[in-house]
Amino acid sequence: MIELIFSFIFVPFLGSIIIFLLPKTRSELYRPISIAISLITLTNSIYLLFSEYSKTEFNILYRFTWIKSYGLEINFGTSGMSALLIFLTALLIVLSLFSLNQLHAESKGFLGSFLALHFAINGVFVSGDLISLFIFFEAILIPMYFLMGIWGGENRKYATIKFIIYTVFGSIFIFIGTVYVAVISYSYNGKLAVDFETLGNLNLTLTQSKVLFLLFTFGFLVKVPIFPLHTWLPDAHVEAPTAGSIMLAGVLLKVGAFGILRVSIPFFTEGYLEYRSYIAILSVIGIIYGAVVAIAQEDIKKLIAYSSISHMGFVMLGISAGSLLSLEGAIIQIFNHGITAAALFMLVGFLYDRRHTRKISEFGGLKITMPKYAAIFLFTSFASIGLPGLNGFVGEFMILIGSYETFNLLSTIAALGVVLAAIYMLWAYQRIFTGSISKEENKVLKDLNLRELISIVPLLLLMLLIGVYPKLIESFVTQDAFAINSIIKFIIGMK
Amino acid sequence: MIKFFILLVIFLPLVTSSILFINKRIFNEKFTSFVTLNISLLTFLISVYIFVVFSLNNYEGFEFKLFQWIKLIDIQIGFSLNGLSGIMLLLITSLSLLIQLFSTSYMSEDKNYNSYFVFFNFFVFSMLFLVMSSNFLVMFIGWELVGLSSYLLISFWSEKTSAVKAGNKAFVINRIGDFGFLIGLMLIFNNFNTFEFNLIFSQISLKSESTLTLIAIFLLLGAFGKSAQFPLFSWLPDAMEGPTPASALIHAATMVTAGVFMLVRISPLLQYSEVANLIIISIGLFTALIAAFSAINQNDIKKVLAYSTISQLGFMFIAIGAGAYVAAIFHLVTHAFFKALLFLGAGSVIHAMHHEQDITKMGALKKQMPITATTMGIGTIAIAGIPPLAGFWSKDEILASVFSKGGVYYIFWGLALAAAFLTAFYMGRHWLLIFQKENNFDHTHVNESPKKMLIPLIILSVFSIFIGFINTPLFHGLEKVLYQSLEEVYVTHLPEGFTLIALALISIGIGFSGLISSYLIYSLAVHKKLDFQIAINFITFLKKLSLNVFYLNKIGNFIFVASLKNFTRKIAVVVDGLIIDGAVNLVADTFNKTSKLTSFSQTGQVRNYVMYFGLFLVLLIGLFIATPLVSP
Amino acid sequence: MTQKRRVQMLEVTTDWYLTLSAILFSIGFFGMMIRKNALIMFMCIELMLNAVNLTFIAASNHFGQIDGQIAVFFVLVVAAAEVVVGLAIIVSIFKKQVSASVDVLNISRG
Amino acid sequence: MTSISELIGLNFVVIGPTLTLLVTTLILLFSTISIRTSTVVKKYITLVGVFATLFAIFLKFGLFFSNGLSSYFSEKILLDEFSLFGNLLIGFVLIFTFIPFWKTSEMFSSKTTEAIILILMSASGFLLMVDSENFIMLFIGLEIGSISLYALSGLNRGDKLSNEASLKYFLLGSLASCILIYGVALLYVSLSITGVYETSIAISFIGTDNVPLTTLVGLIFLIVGLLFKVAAAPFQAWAPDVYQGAPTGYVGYMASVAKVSSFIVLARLSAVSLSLILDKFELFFSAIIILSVVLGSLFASNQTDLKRLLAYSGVIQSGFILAGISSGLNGISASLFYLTTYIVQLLGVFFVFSLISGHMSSDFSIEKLSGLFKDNKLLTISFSIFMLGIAGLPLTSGFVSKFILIANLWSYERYVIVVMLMLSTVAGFYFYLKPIWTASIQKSEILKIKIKISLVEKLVLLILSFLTIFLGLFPNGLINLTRWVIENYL
Amino acid sequence: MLEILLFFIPASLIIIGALIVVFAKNPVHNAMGLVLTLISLAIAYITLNAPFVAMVQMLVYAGAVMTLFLFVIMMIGVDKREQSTEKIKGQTYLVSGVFLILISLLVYVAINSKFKWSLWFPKVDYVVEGTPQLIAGLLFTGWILPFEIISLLLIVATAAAIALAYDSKKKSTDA
Repeated sequence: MIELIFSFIFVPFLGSIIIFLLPKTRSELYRPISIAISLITLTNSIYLLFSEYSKTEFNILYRFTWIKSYGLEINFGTSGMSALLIFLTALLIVLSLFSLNQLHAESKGFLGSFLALHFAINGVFVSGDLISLFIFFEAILIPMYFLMGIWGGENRKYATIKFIIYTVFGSIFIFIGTVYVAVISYSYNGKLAVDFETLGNLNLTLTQSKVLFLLFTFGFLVKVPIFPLHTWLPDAHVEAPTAGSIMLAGVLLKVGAFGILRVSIPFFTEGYLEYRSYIAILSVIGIIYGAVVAIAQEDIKKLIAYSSISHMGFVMLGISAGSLLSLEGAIIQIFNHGITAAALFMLVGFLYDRRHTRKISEFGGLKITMPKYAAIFLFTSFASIGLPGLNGFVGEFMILIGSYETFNLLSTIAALGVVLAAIYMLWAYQRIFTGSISKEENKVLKDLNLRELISIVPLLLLMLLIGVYPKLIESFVTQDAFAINSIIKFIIGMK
Repeated sequence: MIKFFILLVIFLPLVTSSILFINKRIFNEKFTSFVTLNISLLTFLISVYIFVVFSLNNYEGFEFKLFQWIKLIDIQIGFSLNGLSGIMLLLITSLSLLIQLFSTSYMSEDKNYNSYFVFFNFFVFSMLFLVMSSNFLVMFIGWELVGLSSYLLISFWSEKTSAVKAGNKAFVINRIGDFGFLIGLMLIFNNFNTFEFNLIFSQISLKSESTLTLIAIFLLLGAFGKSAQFPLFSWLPDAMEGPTPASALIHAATMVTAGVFMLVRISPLLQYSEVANLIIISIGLFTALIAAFSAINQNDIKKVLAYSTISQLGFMFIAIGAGAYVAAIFHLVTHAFFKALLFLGAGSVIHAMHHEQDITKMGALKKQMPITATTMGIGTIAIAGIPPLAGFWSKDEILASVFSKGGVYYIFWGLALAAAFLTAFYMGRHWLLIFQKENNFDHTHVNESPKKMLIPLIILSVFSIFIGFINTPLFHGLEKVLYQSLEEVYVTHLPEGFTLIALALISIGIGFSGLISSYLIYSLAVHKKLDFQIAINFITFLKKLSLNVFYLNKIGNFIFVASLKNFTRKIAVVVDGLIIDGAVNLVADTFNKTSKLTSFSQTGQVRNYVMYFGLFLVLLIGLFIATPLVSP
Repeated sequence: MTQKRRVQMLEVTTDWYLTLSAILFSIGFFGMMIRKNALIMFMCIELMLNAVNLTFIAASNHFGQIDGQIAVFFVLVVAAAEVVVGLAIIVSIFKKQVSASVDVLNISRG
Repeated sequence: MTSISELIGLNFVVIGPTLTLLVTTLILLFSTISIRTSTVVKKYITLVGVFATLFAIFLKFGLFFSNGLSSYFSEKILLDEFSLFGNLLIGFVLIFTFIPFWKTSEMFSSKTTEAIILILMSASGFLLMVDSENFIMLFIGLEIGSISLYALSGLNRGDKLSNEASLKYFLLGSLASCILIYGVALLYVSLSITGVYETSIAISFIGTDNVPLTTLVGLIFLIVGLLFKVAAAPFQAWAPDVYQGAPTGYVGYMASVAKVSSFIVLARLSAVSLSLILDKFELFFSAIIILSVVLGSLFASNQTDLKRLLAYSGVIQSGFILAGISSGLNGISASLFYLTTYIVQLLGVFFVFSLISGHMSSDFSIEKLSGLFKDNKLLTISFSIFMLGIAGLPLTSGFVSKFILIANLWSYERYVIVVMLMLSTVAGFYFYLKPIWTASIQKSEILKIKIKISLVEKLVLLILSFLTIFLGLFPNGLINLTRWVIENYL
Repeated sequence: MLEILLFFIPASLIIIGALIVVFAKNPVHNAMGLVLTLISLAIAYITLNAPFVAMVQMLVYAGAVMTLFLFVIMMIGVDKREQSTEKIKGQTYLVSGVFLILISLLVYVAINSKFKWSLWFPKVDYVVEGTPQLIAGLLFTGWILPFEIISLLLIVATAAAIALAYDSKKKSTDA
């Protein structure tokens, strides 16, 4: 089993090294090789999904003494949630490798750093202690820096620096929190042990857990991002290359929520109970605000970015509500939004490859020239609107139903986001695809080719499958949700 | 066995649409129509079989689960067969069959012929899904799917921006309704911990009325959205941008009645909440009046019908509000038939006039297209409520049951009568302007539509003559069917004996007077002969008012469309750009400015450095000496 | 009596020498800050080193040890070595711009 | 009847490294003055000398393990963990300083001899400084080191910047050593002692409460003199100008060796001399740390010259290291780890610079990096690794050192310091990423000559970047070493 | 009384010399001021029972070092007098402030430590004359290592001076 866990970290890492070592002349080999490598990870992750570890709450499978004299360990483990997210990552990596346009597909650096990104993200999901979590959390930045910096848009420097600084600023709080909790655990058991089992057994005072919760949660919320801390997201999305924004929207935003579920709530529950209502308020503001701002956007990517803010608001609402149903819904929503947002960005990327613009006003009537594309886009938009029978509905429905008992007013307001989502998505669809073709360039656009279809269709199937039969992924998240919820219940009971 | 058949009925249309969707290329129009017609015929037959079986074990409803949807809270995908759903089943399948038959020739020269039927069958599927649902979640899913398919069909001609706009409008307004429905679901789940209708209804008596009222009100919002009641009705007239047969099925017969269906389905819950009933009846009445009044001066052949649909739906809501659930369903059924008839007739007229929809440009068509004229005439009479046609029975039953509630309901009854009168009036106008009124357009090129169109018209007209007899005061067929599903509901019953006769006579009179007055005005133009100057301004004012639907659309547009755009743009630019992001950038800029200022101190003058050296040395020693004072 | 006290008062203690060296040191520092001629700044450094020497000598006298005086030796040698290098630097600079003023040496800054 | 030599404690193994360096220097001197030896021969002489020095250092280890903590030459030379650690670091620095000569010996054959001599001598001086138990001894060692550094920074005589650098460095440096020796004098005058251990003994003898003010001020002067050498704010003013002016090939050596020796001495001071009265100095040190990180970040964030940028980042790093040193023994061990990792990165960065823009060039503007990635991948990657290491990104040694340091500081409850350090880290990402951007992403406007790298230099680059990564992944050994340094004092 | 004179005369001379060094415009005068300071320091050393150090001071400083200084002054040229106006902004005020604080601080420190002495390290009542014998004795036993290392320092100084000032190559490169 442990080999499997390691394979998630090392296969992409070695892969990226291999890519870097390939000869410059054989640039046509880059894409196949990297796809092959990431397919290995994908198969492994599917195997993990079917293994017994995907039905359990988190448990550490491997311990590795890192710094003896300080008693620091590096731990790896997995849980249903991790397995699901690892699968999501692997899938998105493979598909976005398919979807790459020629320019990116023949660039060593791009593919190499893409696989490095895969390595870092997997590391976050399998890490079993705060140190490794932080290390991988930060390591994500390096490949993203190059992906955005080298292959980004015109204004990429500003966006990249902003992204990096924002995230580093957030993670500084995580860092201080890690140090703090490490010192506390030193006072308990004489070593700076911060693995998740030790943390579970620390009995912190109220103030300690409050402070720690705030430190960690702030750091993660920057990544989510929650309402006032979101401004890095639109810039980053707009400037990043397509594959970059696919990973950004599909997985990186989830890392924040993942961290909160994995660290902040289980270990600092008193603090969580203290402050969750504020988080809930912020996330509801985010839901409405993101949708409202999305309506006004002229740039397709920006629009989707703001819609991501709105959808992640649902996730945070579910997390802060903390009921069994809402937690499960939140995790499911994490997965679903990963798929939907990734698909949307992929589609925008296809359009961008053809027209090299993302301005909505540049298009119109595309349904005539590229009907397949239009149909797929409509399908995906309905998935993201949250139409029953598609995946977007499941998570949001569970979250709303589940969070009602905790925050009845807030969840009622949050339901409004469903309406707004319909407004901005359909309006965008109307402006891009319907009506008669106004611009000359749009008359000659080609419809999706086979490669692009291959890279988008699995996502569509997944959307439909999950929408019709959500039990499929529910089984993976139940245990985690149950574990977290039982801790919350226990703490409430103690009070 | 029956379970299998039910599943078959529900999913056959989906199969059809997916077959047609998958191989667009291979199938030509003939094959498409072959597939869709045969499968829908099959569906119809199966549903008839189901209904027969159902009626044989005297309307004993039953339900079954398909599979578990979410394990945690045990939400099942399940379906149920009872009187209500049985009736709807028959209604939907039969109408869809007829209308598809009509469409095969109506849409024949359309280039997206195939995908039209894809959407159409998908709609049928989702509607059946909705009506056969055995719990709220399934109903909600069907509810949304119906909205989706109506969106698809309205914006079918997507090159027309107006069509797409109408589609968006329909979807968004429906979404506003669904928002209410969703909150209703949240309330229901947190009060009952289940979505199953039976479990909920069984424990209703334990809950306080306020809770039930709250739930009912939020569900009502959904019903209003779907059934185009007062605040949320403006999408239906715009929806006429879609193909006419689609309008016939969706925006006349079936989908818009989903709200009524839903309210009747939750009637066990509804009956406990006085407030909800009052809201329903008053909104229904108001809608009925407004819509009827606005229908008078519409010139688009389909818009008139749209408004009349709205007002008829208003009647159904009145019935529900009055607790006459059977009457509501009865009117639903009858209305479905004659409204479908009218729409199809309009369709054939439009087809004959080569997509000319302005009725003032028509007139005296009854020579060119006699069959269409007669069938539409039947429809008109039926909706006007002239015995023995269908409309009379249902409408009369509604009015009677409202009357029988007594008290404040007398007023409602009076207003309802007024609405009935207006109905008869504008329908008469409609028919006359199209077929009767002589004017100087030459319609020589116009000629009768092909058989494929006429057959459905004839069948439907037959239905709209006789369907009324399923539930006369003498023979309560419908009540028997619905008995089991409305078991624990108190249904308002008709008054007995003389009152009933009197009410019947009154309503008949109303119907006749409406038709006659329309005949006087629009055919003989009496008002020209005897001129009453006094009222002329008032009348023009009324005309304007009804033409613009009390300016409700304009106001709505102003508030919800124009101002929403400006508002969002302001938010995006000011709040997001300037305030939030500005704050972030401000920090960065201050840092940069400070660093620039600081770096001036690095003058490169060595004596300066020496001076810093001394200065800080002194300061530090001072600080050090001060340490005991500073730190405790 | 009073005389005695005055004598008592005016007994030369080590503080006096320390004060003297402190003043000398400060003057040297002061000079380094105000003079522009590298050479003279350099002399000021010499002054400061001598202040240090004075302290050492006074201390060794106070404690009756020799170590202080030996320390002076080393300081002295260091001073000499510094003189050598410093003068070499000044000369090599003077070859380029014919002035020993340090104020013109501000190319690298910011 | 013990011989006088035993009485004094004559022992040549203790000063072995210094002697070997001295011998090497003399051989080089004579070989250059008398017979015109080819540069290759010089190179080999140097190399042999350096490795002999390393050998001598290992001999010292042997001596230490036999004798334990001991002082020689009648309390002038000390043999303890700090001195051994310092020796090791200086030996490391020496090795990685002499590699550049492989490339440049042909170009600058006239200068190299002097440079080599100066470097070797300064190394011997700093070795003495690290070893010295007596403050006057320390002063002499410091002077030997600094004087040769003054000359080294002015070695590029054709360049105005270089002259200016040497003069500034000289004037300020000698001022600093004046202050240092004045501090020693005050110490002597107040307690009649000039030794590291004597000080602690005397303080414990008279009690921490009534330590004379003169002593404390003397100690402060002493510390300030050392702080000047490590370029901690507010005594950092010289550093950027000197780094900018000095020949690029030597800046790495100048910076690292001065930092190493001064920090080792500071560490020993706080571990031994000040151990009893460390709390008295807390505010003083805190002020210096905060000034260092704040001023350093502010200055660094709008630099266009990379050598200046590195100087200011050095200021920040000094703040970090000082934070550990000033807070206690565990902090000291953390700081030593930090110091080591930082030295590796610093040497690496300056090696990259010297490879890019010649060995004797003075200023190094950021444009020189533009389009480097196209030109030379290895250089760019290793440069990025070093920079990220200094910035403290995980998977590099910088992160581990920061983490351990912060953890220790937190356990010492110096929260304000921790917050300031962290903020400076955030700012650091801003200005460390800029050169990486220029090197790896920006396209170059001016086309420049292809950079050719010899095998040895490739090897050095690889070793240094490997070390940066390796210490980030498996820091265990080095941390154990640093723990061992402070173990006996706990 | 005598010892007071023996303190004050050299002290005042030292200060005067120092002030000349700082304030005189002509480099030669500065040098002379320095000489004055050094010589009077030597006198002070003698009064502090350090005759040998005084001798060395005379020889090395007033002799060798000052000669070097004068040599360089001659080389640079006396005639160029530096302009006395202060160009750097705010330097004057800060300098004077720093100067005053520094001097008062140091003097305070010097005076302040008196009572500590009287407590812990009272002035010894015997006198140790810093004769060559004594010094040599210490230099060649306890201080042997520094004494040897000093030579290294001198070599460094020489090498540095050569490295900085000796340039035969430069001319060739110029030409």
